[in-house]
Amino acid sequence: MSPTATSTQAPGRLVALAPGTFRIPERLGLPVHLLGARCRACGETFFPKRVFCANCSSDSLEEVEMPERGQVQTYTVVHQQLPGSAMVPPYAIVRIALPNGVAVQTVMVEGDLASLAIGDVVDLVAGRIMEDDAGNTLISYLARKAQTEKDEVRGA
Amino acid sequence: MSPTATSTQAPGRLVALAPGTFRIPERLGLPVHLLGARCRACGETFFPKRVFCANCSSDSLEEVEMPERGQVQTYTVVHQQLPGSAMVPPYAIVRIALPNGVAVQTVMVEGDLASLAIGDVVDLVAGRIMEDDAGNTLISYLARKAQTEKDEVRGA
Amino acid sequence: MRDVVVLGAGLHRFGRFPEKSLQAMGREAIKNALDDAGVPFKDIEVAYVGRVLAGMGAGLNVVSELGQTGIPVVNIEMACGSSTSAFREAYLMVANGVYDTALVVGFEKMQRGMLQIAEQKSYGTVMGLSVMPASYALQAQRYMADHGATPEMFAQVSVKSHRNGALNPYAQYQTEVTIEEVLASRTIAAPITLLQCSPTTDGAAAVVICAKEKAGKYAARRSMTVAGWATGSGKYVPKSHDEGDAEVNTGEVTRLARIAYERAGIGPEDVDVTQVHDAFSPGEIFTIEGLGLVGEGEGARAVWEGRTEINGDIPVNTDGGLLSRGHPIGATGAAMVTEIFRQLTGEAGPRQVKDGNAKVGLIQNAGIGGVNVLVFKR
Amino acid sequence: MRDVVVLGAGLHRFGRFPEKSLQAMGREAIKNALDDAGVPFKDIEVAYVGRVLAGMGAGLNVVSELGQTGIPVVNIEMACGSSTSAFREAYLMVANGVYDTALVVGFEKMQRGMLQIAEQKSYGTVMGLSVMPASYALQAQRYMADHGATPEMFAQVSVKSHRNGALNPYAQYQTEVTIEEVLASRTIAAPITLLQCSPTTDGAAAVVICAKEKAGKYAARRSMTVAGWATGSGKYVPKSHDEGDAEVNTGEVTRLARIAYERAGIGPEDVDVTQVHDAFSPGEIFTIEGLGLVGEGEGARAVWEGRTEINGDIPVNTDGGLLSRGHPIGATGAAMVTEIFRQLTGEAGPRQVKDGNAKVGLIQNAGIGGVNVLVFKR
Ligand SMILES: [Zn+2]
Ligand SMILES: [Zn+2]
Repeated sequence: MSPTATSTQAPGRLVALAPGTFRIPERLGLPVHLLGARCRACGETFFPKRVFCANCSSDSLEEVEMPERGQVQTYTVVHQQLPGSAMVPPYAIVRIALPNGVAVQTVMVEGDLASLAIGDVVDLVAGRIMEDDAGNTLISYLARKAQTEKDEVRGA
Repeated sequence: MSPTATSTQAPGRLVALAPGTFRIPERLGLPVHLLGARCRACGETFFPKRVFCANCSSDSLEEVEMPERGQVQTYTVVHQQLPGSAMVPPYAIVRIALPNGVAVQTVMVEGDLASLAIGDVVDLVAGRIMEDDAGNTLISYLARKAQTEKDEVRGA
Repeated sequence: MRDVVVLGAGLHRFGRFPEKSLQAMGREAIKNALDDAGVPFKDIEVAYVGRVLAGMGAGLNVVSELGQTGIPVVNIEMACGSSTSAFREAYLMVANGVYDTALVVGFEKMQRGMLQIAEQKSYGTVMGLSVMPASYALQAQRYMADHGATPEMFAQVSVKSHRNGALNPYAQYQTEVTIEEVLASRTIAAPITLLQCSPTTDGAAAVVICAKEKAGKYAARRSMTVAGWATGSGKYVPKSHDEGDAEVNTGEVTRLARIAYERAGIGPEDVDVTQVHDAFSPGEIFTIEGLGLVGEGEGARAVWEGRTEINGDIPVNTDGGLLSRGHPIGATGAAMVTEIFRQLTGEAGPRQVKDGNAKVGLIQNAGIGGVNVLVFKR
Repeated sequence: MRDVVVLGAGLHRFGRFPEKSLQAMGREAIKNALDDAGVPFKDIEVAYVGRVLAGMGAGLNVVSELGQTGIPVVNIEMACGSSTSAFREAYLMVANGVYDTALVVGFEKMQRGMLQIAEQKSYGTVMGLSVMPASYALQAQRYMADHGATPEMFAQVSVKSHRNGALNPYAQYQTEVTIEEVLASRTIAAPITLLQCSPTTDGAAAVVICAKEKAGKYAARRSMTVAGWATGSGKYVPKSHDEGDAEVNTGEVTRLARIAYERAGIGPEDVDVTQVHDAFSPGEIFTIEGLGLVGEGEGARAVWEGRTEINGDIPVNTDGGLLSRGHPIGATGAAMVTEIFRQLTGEAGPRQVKDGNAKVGLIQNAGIGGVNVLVFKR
């Protein structure tokens, strides 16, 4: 089972599972703009951030926000429990091509795995992953199919 | 505290901690002849056994018994508890030169560490190390100062 | 650089040997390789050892089983590509005259269960992303969409692999499987099922190499020459045209294969037999494309049509590959060299390709950290 | 073989950095070395990485922080001697024309507590024999009996080491200690007390090397040339005249030092500054004898008389050595090269030996699996 992005049970403070990868939204389900880096020397953009540019090794990079919407480049449905993982199979891993050329890999929020397809438009939204020992809610960015009639994520 | 070689509390079967290094004696405290290997090609002797000769790489080796008596080549008194070890500091590690040229490193049986000296004549005797889960007594070869008046080991 | 020849190779059977020490397994492989080469251990001037999970100093612990001659023992690690890395380093040293005769060893005792690529508590683990076959599966899904391939075609890689393994007395799996069995086995990461994943394996492999100009004294029955090599890690492609991770990155394979072909003075059409890194079934399909043995998008169909079978025109993983011979990560690359040696010397028995007339052999072996390509000629 | 020069070197401070990643530490050391050398990362053609405890593919994980140029990243392991092994491999490749410019990196994050050399449940552990300083202690006890040395002389190694560390802003310990403090610290294995044991350390070190004929374009301010090398493992001495284990085996050091001196065309009397493997205090005493810097049995007295001090005639471990600079096992060797570079280029500041006129530097670095000796000339 994939995690949900709309769970009301978020008892503790929202804390990023991977600190610094995005700004913490007010509540679960909201879109997240991933925080990457853009090389001032060659213009390449990276996520996650880098200290030196992968392309030209410059250390002059600035923080940039990634678009929150992209397209599914490819996906797979995982049926094997990874020891230590908060994800319970079956769940889908997707690779999302963002309009700025960056590819992001993450997990789909709970939904119909069967209808998932290459080319689907998806949004990156904040979802609950697990609680930490201090009672905080650890969150990360998850992929959710964009709503065609009404984009609830944007309308929220 | 070093282990004792004369403990009466040996409830289970005697089993070698390092199987094959010596023949199990009838009881603790008896001398043990370590089982090494002699190269038929070049005559070198090894303990522990080898499949190929360290000196000439021949694979024609025969089992040979080591002398049970040797001399302390050097020693050190350990004051640090090694995690996972059955030895409780302080205990002495000794390197013993056997008359056949082989050097053996082991622990002294309980005794006066202060009087230990390079050149001391020592016997290799069976001593209790620990019990295993099946209740067997795991034993190994330990060094014990040879008795000058009456060699109790030999006289036993 | 001098010509360097492989004089002999040897294996310890791949499989599960919980009761056997690394020393015992490595000793047997080295002894087999030395005997196969007719080279006494005392003539070995250096050992390069591929191993991953064994502790500090594992190389010397194993190599010194054969004797304590004082030689350097260099431990090399590149995950699943460790012992082709060790082979390459040894080769370059001998080619450049630093040593005349070298031993290459690979060994591993694996933990049971699926290979973990990330640490517990890492982001990738908690998020369920670090599932080993997932990167292959992601590429396979896209490949199916782009090239009209089917899950059956991926499954066929494993069917062919097991058929070859059944002919290899050193393989972990020596039993054939049907395509139905492969497809019906538990799905790990779609379209990859359990029987399309390499098993956890214990094993050891060893290879003896020598400067060709110094090899005469061993009256070697036969040998093969190292003809080309290339190695590298993932190269950044501007504008984030990400080709996937190094483990299955056909972009890297293509780049490095070109270098290796050029050094060997051949092209992909000259290759008679190939060993590729099929840790998961898509590996064979992607890699034969990356190596240029078939065109882009033609790999799955080539497997399906039997072209990579022992009797096909581009035989691949004739010994069962990682999927059936097994994948003790530090030993895999040296086992690949061993099989190419058997094939190019006409000693592959029931697995022999091209009626014993194979002249060029190719190896691709990948690991976290890079890809190795090696070319051999009879 | 072509001449090979060291163009630059850099460190991440040695110490305990539980909050800092290997990537961050390695990145800083590499950046410092590249800047010191005036070589851009894109010119690096290969990286050789010494690391022991980090997981699979750690070398690439660290090196690719600087950029993804597709270079091979070769992970080398020889326990405490890993990054001199990495240096030697890189050197031989450049000397033989395989690459022109190479990066050598060493890094480690250590577990806290005494370094464990054997696995739990191993015979050596259960029997209490695998106590790391025990092998040094056994030799030290015998040495005291044979040569009339005293525990104070061993303690003096640590006093001198801490004095040098106090002059090194990259050292883990930058505070002097008195001989009374060293002797009064807890005994680990007599005569070795706690302050005579190298600490557990996190750290990283990097070195940039280049073919001398290609180095002109970097307009290097200065460089040093690799003049000699030797490496090997314990050689069996017939009739079991056991010289002890490789970690402190002066027999091995003597054998290998002779080879390195011969290759460098020098003798021990030509050496101006030396780095030796003082994982425990006896290491310095035994090794300066093994290297021939003093006669057999004269090492302890040489230390006691101050001959190995920075202003002595045979300065040793001018940066504090393993005992005070720290000993992150994979990084130690590359840090030794860094200090020799500072000394031979006259940039060692308050640690500078021989008024900046040092011309020959020597390194001995040992690990489970062997001993490395390297000779450098200005
Ligand atoms: Zn850039
Ligand atoms: Zn022999």
